[in-house]
Amino acid sequence: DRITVFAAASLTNAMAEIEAGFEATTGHEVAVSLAGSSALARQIQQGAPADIFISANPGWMDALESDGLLETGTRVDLLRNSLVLIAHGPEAAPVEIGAGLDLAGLLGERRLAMALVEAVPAGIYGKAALESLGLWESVAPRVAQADNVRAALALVATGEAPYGIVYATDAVAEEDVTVIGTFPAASHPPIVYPAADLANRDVAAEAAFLDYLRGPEARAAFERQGFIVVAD
Amino acid sequence: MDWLGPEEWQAVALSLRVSLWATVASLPLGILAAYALARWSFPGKQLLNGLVHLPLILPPVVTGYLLLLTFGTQGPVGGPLSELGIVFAFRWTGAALAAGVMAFPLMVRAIRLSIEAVDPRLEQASATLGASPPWVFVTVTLPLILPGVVAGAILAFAKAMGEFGATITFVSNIPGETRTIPSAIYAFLQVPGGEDAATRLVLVSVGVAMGALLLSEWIARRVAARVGGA
Amino acid sequence: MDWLGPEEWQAVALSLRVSLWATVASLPLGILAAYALARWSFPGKQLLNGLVHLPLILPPVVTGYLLLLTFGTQGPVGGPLSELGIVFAFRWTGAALAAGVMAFPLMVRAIRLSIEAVDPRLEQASATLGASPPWVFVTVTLPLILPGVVAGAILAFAKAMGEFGATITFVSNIPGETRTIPSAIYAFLQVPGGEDAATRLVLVSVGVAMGALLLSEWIARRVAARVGGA
Amino acid sequence: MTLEVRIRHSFGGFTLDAAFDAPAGVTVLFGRSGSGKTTIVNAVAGLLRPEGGRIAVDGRVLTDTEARVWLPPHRRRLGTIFQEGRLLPHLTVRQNLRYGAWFAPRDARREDMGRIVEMLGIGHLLDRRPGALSGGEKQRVAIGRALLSAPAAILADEPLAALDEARKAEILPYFERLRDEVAVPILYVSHAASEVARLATTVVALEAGRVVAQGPAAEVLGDPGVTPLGPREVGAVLETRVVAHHADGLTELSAGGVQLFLPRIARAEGARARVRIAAHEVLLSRGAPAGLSALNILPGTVREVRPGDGPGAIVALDTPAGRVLARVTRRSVAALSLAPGVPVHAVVKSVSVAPEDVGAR
Amino acid sequence: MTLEVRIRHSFGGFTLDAAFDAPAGVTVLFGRSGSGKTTIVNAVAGLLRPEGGRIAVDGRVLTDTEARVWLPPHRRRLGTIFQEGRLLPHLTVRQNLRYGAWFAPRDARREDMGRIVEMLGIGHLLDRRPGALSGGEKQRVAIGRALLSAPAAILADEPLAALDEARKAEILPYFERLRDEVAVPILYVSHAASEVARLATTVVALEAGRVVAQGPAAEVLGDPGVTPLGPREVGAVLETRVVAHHADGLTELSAGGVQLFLPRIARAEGARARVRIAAHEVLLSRGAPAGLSALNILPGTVREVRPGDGPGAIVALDTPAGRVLARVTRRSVAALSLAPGVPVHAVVKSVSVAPEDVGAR
Ligand SMILES: Nc1ncnc2c1ncn2[C@@H]1O[C@H](COP(=O)(O)OP(=O)(O)OP(=O)(O)O)[C@@H](O)[C@H]1O
Ligand SMILES: Nc1ncnc2c1ncn2[C@@H]1O[C@H](COP(=O)(O)OP(=O)(O)OP(=O)(O)O)[C@@H](O)[C@H]1O
Ligand SMILES: [Mg+2]
Ligand SMILES: [Mg+2]
Repeated sequence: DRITVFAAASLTNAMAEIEAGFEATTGHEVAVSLAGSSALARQIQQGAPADIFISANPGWMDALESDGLLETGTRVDLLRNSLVLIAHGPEAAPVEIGAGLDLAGLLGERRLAMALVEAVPAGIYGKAALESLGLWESVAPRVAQADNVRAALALVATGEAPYGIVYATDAVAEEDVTVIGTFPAASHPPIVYPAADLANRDVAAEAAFLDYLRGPEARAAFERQGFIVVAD
Repeated sequence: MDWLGPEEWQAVALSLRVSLWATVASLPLGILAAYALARWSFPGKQLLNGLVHLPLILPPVVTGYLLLLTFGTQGPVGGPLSELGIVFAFRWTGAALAAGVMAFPLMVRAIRLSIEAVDPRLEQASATLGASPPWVFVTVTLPLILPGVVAGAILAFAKAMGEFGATITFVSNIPGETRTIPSAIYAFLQVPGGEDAATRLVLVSVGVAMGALLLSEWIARRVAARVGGA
Repeated sequence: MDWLGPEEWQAVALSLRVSLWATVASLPLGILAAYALARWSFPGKQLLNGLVHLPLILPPVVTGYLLLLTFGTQGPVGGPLSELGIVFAFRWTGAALAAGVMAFPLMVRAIRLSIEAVDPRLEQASATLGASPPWVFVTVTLPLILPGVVAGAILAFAKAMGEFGATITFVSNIPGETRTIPSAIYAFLQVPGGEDAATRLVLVSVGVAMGALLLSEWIARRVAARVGGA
Repeated sequence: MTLEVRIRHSFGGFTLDAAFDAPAGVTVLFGRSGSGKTTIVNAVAGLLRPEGGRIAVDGRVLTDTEARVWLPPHRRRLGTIFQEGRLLPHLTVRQNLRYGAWFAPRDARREDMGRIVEMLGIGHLLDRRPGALSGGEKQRVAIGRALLSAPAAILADEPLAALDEARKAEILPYFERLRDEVAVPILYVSHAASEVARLATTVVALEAGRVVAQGPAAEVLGDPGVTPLGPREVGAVLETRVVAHHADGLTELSAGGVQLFLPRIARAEGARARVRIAAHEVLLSRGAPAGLSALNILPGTVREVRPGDGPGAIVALDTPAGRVLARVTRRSVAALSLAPGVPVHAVVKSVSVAPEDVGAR
Repeated sequence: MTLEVRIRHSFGGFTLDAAFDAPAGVTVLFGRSGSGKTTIVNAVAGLLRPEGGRIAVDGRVLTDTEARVWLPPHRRRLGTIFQEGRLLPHLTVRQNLRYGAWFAPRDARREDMGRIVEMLGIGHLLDRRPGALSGGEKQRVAIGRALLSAPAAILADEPLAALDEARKAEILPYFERLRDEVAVPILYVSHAASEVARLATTVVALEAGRVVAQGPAAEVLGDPGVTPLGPREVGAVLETRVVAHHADGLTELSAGGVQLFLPRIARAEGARARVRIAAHEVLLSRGAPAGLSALNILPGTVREVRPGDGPGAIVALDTPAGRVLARVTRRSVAALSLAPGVPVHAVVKSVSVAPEDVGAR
């Protein structure tokens, strides 16, 4: 069988490994379409021939679920991520992230790079975290919102913005930034990547793939990219 | 060459196919639209003009979304067409459609400017020699606007090679089917460490487009030399 | 009007400002580049030609990233400029730069086509009457290519109104500073149920661009009528 | 076959209101710069939709504003030669010449390309493009193109103005042949008196958009009161017959029994030839002159003396050869006591009958 | 001031290799269509870079391929009238006329716009654009534009070809005035004999890219062996003085003591006038003719008889008025036994000296 997986673009590397492993072990073919969760979800609403959807946030999965586009009972929370504060340069000093952090003071006239705070998951989570820590009011005017978390990272990496808020997974491989703190998990809603089987088709490979995602090979692949795999 | 993986080569081949088809298939329509806008007056002309420019004005995501709504299998156009076996959604044909739509305004403008520069007295002379309007077009107008047509086609091709927003929104990013070079670049840029692969693809893309550009310049020069003398 | 919130109005006003500046500021350079490509021959001409077309070929995100690397405050161009107080990063000027760069190939092509259509014998006649090359350009070439310049400007303006990828990558999305209509639309489309707000902005954007388009058509017709007779 | 033209049209300050018939043969339309000649040609060719009027060829209506008939240019089949050439720049000379033939009806009478190329002296240009031709070369190709398009009528807007005299003299006979061999009307715009005299079957004089004189060429040109091209260009036309070609290069003609000598003309013995004698080249003598280098002396009687505005007068004579006009000074009119009924001799140097002024008939 | 021209250039099959000097006054360049006239004008104007050669005005080098000198067109200040008008389509006629003045040096001698507009009869066109002009109107504006640009020399490429005779006759005097009043050389391309005779100070005849005859107009035109425009266009030029204007509209001239009558010419009594007498309009008579309408009879002696290729011959006479050429048939040469030394009378009708053939001097 051949199945099509719609996956959030932030999973690109992990999905490449998983795709190869799954094809080798099961003999099924997999095509992975990588794009923003919103684009993928809209395409599914418009009848895209996707079998599995892995979203970078629960919101779009909720929307599909309420449209009845999910195979009931197949939705799982697959991955978790954490939010970190990053600074430009390889050797920035760590800070204590909490209500007492003078983030506005650190920024001065400069900018804090985030993903879109109303629209893109990393931005929404980041705003929530800053709000819960009581920091949002003071830094809001200094926030530069990128269209996705990778663009926010690039702003810090180039030094255009001295600080930024990104996923822990994004910060790992970038030499020009340093993680100077991790936001407490309680400061924002849980960052969850849900996965589900879509209701349009029913082939054996779908279930096999969902199983494989939660298997040890996939776990290793996800962890190599810095994700936290949600235990059943 | 082994500095590009097989999936990447697939993206390159697909981009070429999509861009060529987008260009070639929209050319007749582009010439027609340009001619109509340059020479005819009819009710709704400004509407057509606006429609042609729409993809330029709208953010590509919006164009892609509108294409999805219209040409998707559930859409008012895509639905009936899919009954006839013509499917755009999530196929390379859809990528070509998106690229063609996005490139259309550029193509039409270039051709239209050329048409407006043709001396109508030459077309009149041809008519007095017995050429009916279609023949005048084929034997006089078209050869004289060839540089503009080539320019329009190359602009469209270059635009199609770089088109991303509308394509990924409309037909997603499926390897071998709709993952063009820009979509592949996008995916690489979304994860840590993807920059090298992205850079390689950018270079291929730029190389192809520059080759096409040089070719078009050469064609245009040949045509100009023919018209100019000797 | 109350169907758009204050933030949305802000985005509309900003988009207008950015697009107008992008168009107006790149026009002289666009005319120069078009003239050089159409009329001069110099070493590196095809390189310039390729460079001009680059923003068309590259995915906008890549262009935006390259702008960030070059014109960012840390960049090789942006750095020295920021010493002089000229800052693009996170400023509306940067949005205008991005839009201008993205629109540049369209503008140059349109103008270049017009220049190629000018009969050089008229320029020669003007030279024999004592006009030096700059004067020939101002008094003969420029008036004759006006329709092409108008077309190029309107294409650039429309493109600038719709430009998104390079802009947001380069100068991100800061309300009141760099949040143009397309950025706002993109943000609305990222969340479920944001379509209505996006639609309103799309309508505003289309309205503005169509107005500009009609205006340009009217100007071009006036110019054509003047050259044609009466 | 007749071309009927009735046109009303106005541009800003200029109003054209002209009606004339162009029968088979050449109708020469002349008038000063800006008098509306090109406007008429455009309207006939279908390139201008006149505000009012009717244009028909042999009953086939091309334009009729009242009946709302308007035939598009390509269905009119009028071979048009434009004042400014209008060659197709992307085609070679050969392709330009063949262009019209592509669209000609299968059964149309075709000219031989080789012959026309030779006549126009454009054989060495066939592979060039118009950009590499001189002004006169362009116009010659334009003439060839129209002739080769198997037209139902020919419209020629000052086709020879850009050509030198020698080339003109070579091309004029072809228009003559066209006039004589083919029954198509030719509407020919010109302001050269020699072309008018030589080609015109019918003459239409235009002034500021209005027809001021029209009629058969011999009639209009032989009337001393009509001086549409100015008094210098008046001249009568004699109908003659070729008698013999002499060894010294002269051709002997007979006009109503009177012997005339001309430099050799290319016409068979016995053929008819029309000879124009410009009034300003005729000398009058009371007695029969002797010892003069002029070979042609026509005895006659003064019919009319018409003084002009200046120092000149036009004297119309009746001679056995036909009506002859002479332009002399009023001083000579007095000196020779010229008045109706006075016998007089018209002296014409053979060579003063210009080669262009000899037409086949 | 002299314009020195030496050009070598070739296009595919055509090779131009011409050298001549154009002194102050009008140098008429003539030759058949395609002989290279426009190519020369373009090279002088700086619009064509010849492969080899040197062009200079009064010592100021415009082009010198050996010294690698090449002045761009706008620094040459040569008022150029093109064969095809080349009006700027986006400017009105008025703006086209003023165009050159914008760039003229402050101290340049300026023509009066009103006068030139009136002379060219384009007053009613000033607010139009070139698209709305007839062919001849365009050319008149182009002439005006060049004249108004305060040029250091004038290049005119068949400027009058598109004009009717009456208009030509109006404009020619202006070129004459230019020639006589201003010391700028005028290079004038033409194939009309009357223009050549009337305007030319110097004549340069071109054939297939090569100069076949050049020299002062009177000399070249009075030499029976040089027939650059064909034998029909031969004619001698006499230097005369205006004696009186008579009441009947005739002007009496004296040429070396011989009385000549012409229709009134616009020149003061006592002024000098150059009169061209076309050879084909001269009749020869052995005896002194009487009772003829011709007013001008010049006694003389045959100097030379030059038979042509055809039935004609050119007879050169020495008369007290100067050299006169007559074109007669060989039959007449025999009949009148014309040979060097034979006394003979040249008969010239006053009116046969065409108004264009009278030039101021
Ligand atoms: N498009 C136009 N708009 C306004 N006036 C025009 C237009 N075209 C021609 N005219 C005017 O109409 C008149 C007749 O023009 P037309 O071209 O018919 O003259 P013509 O007799 O052919 O002259 P020529 O011998 O100079 O070619 C002229 O006075 C000209 O200025
Ligand atoms: N660009 C060119 N390429 C090739 N041949 C050319 C080019 N321009 C002119 N010629 C040739 O050079 C010759 C001279 O042309 P030119 O225009 O100087 O002639 P001209 O004497 O002005 O003729 P006309 O009286 O017809 O205007 C012609 O035989 C023409 O065909
Ligand atoms: Mg005309
Ligand atoms: Mg020429």
